[in-house]
Amino acid sequence: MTTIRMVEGGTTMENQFPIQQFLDPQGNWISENHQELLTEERTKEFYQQMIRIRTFDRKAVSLQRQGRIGTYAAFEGQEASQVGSALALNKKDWIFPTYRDHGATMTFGHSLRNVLLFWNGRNEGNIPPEGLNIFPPGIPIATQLPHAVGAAFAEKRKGTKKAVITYFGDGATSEGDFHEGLNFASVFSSPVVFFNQNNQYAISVPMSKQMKTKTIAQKGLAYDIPSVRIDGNDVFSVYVHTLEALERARAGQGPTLIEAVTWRYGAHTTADDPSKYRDQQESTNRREESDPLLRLERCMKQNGWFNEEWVNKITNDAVQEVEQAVEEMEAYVKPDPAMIFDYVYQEITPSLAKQKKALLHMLGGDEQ
Amino acid sequence: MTTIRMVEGGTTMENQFPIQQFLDPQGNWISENHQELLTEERTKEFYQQMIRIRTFDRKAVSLQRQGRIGTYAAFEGQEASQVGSALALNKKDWIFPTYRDHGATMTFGHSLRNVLLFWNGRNEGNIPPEGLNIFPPGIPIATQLPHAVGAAFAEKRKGTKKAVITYFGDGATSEGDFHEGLNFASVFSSPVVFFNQNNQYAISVPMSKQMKTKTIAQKGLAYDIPSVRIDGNDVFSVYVHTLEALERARAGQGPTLIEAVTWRYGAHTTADDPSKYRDQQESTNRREESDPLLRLERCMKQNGWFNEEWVNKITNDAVQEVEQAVEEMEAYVKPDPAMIFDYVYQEITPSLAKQKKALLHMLGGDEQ
Amino acid sequence: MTTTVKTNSLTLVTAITDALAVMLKDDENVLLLGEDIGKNGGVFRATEGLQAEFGEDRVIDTPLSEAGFVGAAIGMAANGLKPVVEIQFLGFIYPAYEQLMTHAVRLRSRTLGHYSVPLVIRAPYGAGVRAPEIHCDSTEAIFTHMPGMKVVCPSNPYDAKGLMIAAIEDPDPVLFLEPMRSYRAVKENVPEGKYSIEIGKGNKLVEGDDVTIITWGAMVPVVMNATKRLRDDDVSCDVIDLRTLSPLDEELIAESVQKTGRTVIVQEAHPTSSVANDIMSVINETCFLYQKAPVEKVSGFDTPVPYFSYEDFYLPTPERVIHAVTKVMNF
Amino acid sequence: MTTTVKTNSLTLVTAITDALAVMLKDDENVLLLGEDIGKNGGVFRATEGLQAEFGEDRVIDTPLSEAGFVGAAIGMAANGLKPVVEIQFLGFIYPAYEQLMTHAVRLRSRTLGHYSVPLVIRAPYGAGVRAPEIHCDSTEAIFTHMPGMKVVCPSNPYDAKGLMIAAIEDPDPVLFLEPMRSYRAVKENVPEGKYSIEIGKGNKLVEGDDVTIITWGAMVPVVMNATKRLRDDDVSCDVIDLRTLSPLDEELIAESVQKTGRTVIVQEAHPTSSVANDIMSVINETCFLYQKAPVEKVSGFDTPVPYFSYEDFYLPTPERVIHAVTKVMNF
Ligand SMILES: Cc1ncc(C[n+]2csc(CCOP(=O)(O)OP(=O)(O)O)c2C)c(N)n1
Ligand SMILES: Cc1ncc(C[n+]2csc(CCOP(=O)(O)OP(=O)(O)O)c2C)c(N)n1
Ligand SMILES: [Mg+2]
Ligand SMILES: [Mg+2]
Repeated sequence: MTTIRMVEGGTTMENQFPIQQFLDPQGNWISENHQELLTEERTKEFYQQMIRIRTFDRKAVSLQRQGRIGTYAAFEGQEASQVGSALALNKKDWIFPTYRDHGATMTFGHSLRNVLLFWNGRNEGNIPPEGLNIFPPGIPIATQLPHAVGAAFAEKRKGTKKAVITYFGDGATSEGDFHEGLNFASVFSSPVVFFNQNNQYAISVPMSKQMKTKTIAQKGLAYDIPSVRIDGNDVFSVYVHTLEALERARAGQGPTLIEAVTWRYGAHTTADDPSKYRDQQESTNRREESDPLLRLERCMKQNGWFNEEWVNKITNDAVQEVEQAVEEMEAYVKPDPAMIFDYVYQEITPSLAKQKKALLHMLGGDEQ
Repeated sequence: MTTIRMVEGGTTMENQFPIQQFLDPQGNWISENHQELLTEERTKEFYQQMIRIRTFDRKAVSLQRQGRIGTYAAFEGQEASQVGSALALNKKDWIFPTYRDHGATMTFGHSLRNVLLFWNGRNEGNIPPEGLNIFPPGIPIATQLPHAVGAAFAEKRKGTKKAVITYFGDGATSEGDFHEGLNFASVFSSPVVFFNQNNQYAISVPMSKQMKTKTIAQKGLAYDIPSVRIDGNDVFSVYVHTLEALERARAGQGPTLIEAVTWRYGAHTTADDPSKYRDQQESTNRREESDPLLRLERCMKQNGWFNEEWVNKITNDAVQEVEQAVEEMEAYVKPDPAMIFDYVYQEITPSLAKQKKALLHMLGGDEQ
Repeated sequence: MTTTVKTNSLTLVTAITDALAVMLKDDENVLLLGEDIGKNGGVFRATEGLQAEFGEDRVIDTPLSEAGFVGAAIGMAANGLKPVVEIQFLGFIYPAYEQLMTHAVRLRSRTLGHYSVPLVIRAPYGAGVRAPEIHCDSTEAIFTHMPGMKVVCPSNPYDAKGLMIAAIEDPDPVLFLEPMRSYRAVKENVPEGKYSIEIGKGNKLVEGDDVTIITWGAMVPVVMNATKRLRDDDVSCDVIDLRTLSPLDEELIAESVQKTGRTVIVQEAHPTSSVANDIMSVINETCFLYQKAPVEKVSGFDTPVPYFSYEDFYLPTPERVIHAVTKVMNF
Repeated sequence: MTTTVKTNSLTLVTAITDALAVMLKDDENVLLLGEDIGKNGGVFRATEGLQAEFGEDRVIDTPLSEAGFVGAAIGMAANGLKPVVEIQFLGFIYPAYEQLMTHAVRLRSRTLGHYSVPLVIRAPYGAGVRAPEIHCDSTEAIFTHMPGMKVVCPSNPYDAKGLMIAAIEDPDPVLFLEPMRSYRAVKENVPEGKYSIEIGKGNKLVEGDDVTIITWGAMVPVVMNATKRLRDDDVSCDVIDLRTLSPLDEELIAESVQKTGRTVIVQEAHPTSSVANDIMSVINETCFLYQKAPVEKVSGFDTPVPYFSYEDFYLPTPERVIHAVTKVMNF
């Protein structure tokens, strides 16, 4: 029987969604667009933020090793994606992050102490600084996407120009909440940016086992959502495309899907052993090849903006800031058992009040 | 800021997925392909099946009006989609239908009596005839898709050439189970055909409120699943494309998504009043324009195959068969309370046995 | 000075429509979301006319995706809106179970009150209307087991309106269960305008001394029927309509059982891990020395709610209630 | 003639791995599905080495979609396979709640046994290991409220292997709960090869006359610790490890409580609509005239399982158990 043509996405999609890159791994500007962005000031701002969050990230890993915080999810390797996207936001916008996106929330203005408190099993850490709209990290995969869509829906309804960004990984695209969130946003043209960090692994599961497609950007086609695939280790590409997506949102043009192709150099979390499922040599190679910080260093050197002292200074500043946050985290008031009862409802129920009383009495009884 | 090109599906998709039609509404063959299929025998076979299931469908509606069965979901208008796809199956294949696809299951060989029993609140109606793999109708929308994918996965693993077809509507595409089912099937290249009947409404919700896209076929692009949009009222197009999708499945080429564009002429169910949300005049017009049975009549007339007596005969045969099924359904043994306890587990649990005993005692006590 | 309140004769379902209209007028942040609630006015007509009156941006037809629109409603609620979401039937809420369990009920405690979720989920539920399978579930208990959720269920038009208004004004998520079987069972005069019934408070329907009967929702008329017949046998029943399933009105339960010493609980749900067992736990804790007989449960069974030709076997009947009362009386 | 059975010294988690290996060998239709269970061997190493031994088509990494792969597993089970699905943590099962509630547990009754779902869902669960939020839920009761589901929970390596083999051989869906906290707590000698422990039967751990303590899973060591200390005060406890939460071993419970007349139930879950209340219901029905004191519950609270810096406040402790036993003794 002669074959009826069936339109197939397949191989053509990688060409339909070429990886958008401005700055190549050697630090050369390779695009005709936005040359104007490549200034010493902006480059240094990007670099300083990346140094800052990487300093935090590495410190957190060592705190976990010392048992000073709990299981921790490091983002090392994804700094360009998180810094570039977060710096594109307005202060009044909303962020809906996952457990791996505190690089973005800290860049946006989250309290380092609170981020550490969160990783130390303190929900106090979920409270954002005054005036910043930062949702607590989504732990169940992809569940934050519908929340972001709803918050965006609300902003549109209120007639504000606030936009929403939500972060999620490659694995998250397999969940129903990804699909339902994107469909809802496209139907109601909600001002939201779906920022996917495709680090190519969901814990041990490589992208090839997660989906048949070679790109995540193409999934936007199912919703008529404009999509773009970018180099997630090129902070300029991340910044520009996020800015544009945010502008589309503010202009009432609805949602955008950004696939930022990146890589995590380390383990999924401090509880994970990547050598079980991948050759960490690859991470080492990728680091030399396309580390987002190295790339900026090369760029700065080529443009004569690189300055050893300045680098040392911002590095020391970052270390100071992080150390300060660690001290504050560790000096933080110790957990009060009453707290687990006092925020279940705005007003405690009679039976909860009884349970609280009984526990406090027990603890009093046992401790004094 | 100059705009970065973002690949957008949008308007281009209707052109990428043109509606495949062989037989136009006037009954003219308009394709170069598969002319050989247009024989008197096959045309009459299609027509007879459609008469048969339409006869059943109308009878069921009137049975509901008379209170002889419960709420009923009519498929009138979708006969070509259900007959064309079901006739493409092998007898050993699997069907995973919804509540509106008994036109397909009856064509495949389901017992008319059992279908009526189902609509009369008897789970006995879910038992398929010996040797046929017919799953009970999926009531929660889209939940049957993962089941179909799993059954297909199992056939592949057993190394059989059996394929699976699952039916679902336009509204079903909004559910997470649609997304997760298609992704799973594409990753494992499962031998399943996703047969979508896009009748353009989910109860009262038109396609335009269900999704931003103008086609459902394009949703296959998110999974690299070959997809095609066809005229769901052209039984030849339905038959040919389903056959091909099934061949792809048997040949190890994995899943296919078929969007059959159609229309239900009546209410969503006998509990629904379509005049609340759409002008039924449109249904009347569409009926004259593109009723799948009319189309075949026109085709048969043009080819000189139309024969009044034959039509009367097959119509009477259908009426007889349906009446017979109604009698059997109404003569069916009355509900036995023990049944609600005896099939919860293969072996009843002690506490369930107690509950059963208590009820039977009560009923005995009250009735005798 | 006396004020006369106008009333309208309403059924349980039209009382809900009335409550929704009152709140849509009262607070511009209230909006309704769900499948077929717009032009169609809902499959049970609970939102009849509301889109026409308040507009498409207040009464919104959503795509067919319970997890998606419940999740979106959580984001809306956290961002200043007050969404009232209709789930077409309780049996179709399960896809949204995660959004409710991990987010709606936890956001307040996760952020120590910085964010909260003033969300109402409406769901018709229960058997007895010859509906297809899954449409008839009464799985209240999987929501009462959600810390942070409140679960209410009216049995009559007056309570339906008052509880709905209270639910919409509540700062926390409320699951509002609507007994389908009672939607149009009776009409009653319901006050116009705004009034509310406190969530967490039951209602004593009948005062009696011999036995306490605790029930709610569609089982109330079943119990009232039994109670009348029992009165002829000089058994006097203390009948409680719980109205709220979580948090339970423990005081009302205790006070009644301490008086009667005998209890019959009547519910439609599966007995295992059900609200009936929560009531037993309250009685165990508060009435041990008062009990004259074991608590009797009249309940659905630990079977799926059967197809409708079998549902009458599944549902509690006045006969089963009388049987249970007789049992505790003769213990 | 005597036969000597070889044994291996295993932890609870390695005993599960052993059981899975035994069944993968025993029945070619058994296959494992889940996230990160292949090369990675599972985040708790429960499937360590199994993919290497049995191949990628027996031990399968799925996409990250609980509803999807549980739904697919239902289709596989209905079509002749025996899927054993790992949910990475019980707190991530909620997206699959609908597939379990409306399909896995109902297919048999919907088709009068024509189709059935021999499916095992494995899920690590419970608090006490300083895991992030949602990873620590112990929401057993939302599954015991599912007619058609069986729910088991081992407390030690021997039971873990025997119950897992029984679960895989069971013709109906079984939720197999794995107390994370006990995964590596102890090692014991576990017989090689195939043996099984009957689902639905509890286990008497300690014989005593004064008070019955009923518990399961990770709470067993907490209770054993309290029991030892109580023995010094001459309180003799009858300790039951339920092992199966649905269906309950009502006989074992009744027989013990009829002997002691006093009961303490120890569980980690939220008390409202929990398994503890199901046990109370059994006691109410079978032991009314034997009870010397109200049943005491030592339980988690009706709060979300708190972030790990607070979890020690949430979890039952030996002190709380002793306090409850003292209370029922002095009633
Ligand atoms: C619903 C759900 N299932 C499983 C998990 C366990 N889990 C935590 S992270 C993770 C992988 C997520 O991968 P991806 O979305 O790519 O994000 P990444 O961790 O790579 O940043 C999994 C399976 C979870 N948190 N939620
Ligand atoms: C999960 C779920 N939500 C809601 C419903 C109620 N419902 C029954 S049919 C239907 C519309 C389905 O539309 P579509 O998928 O287009 O199929 P059609 O009825 O048009 O054949 C809805 C919302 C349901 N059955 N399941
Ligand atoms: Mg990833
Ligand atoms: Mg439709």
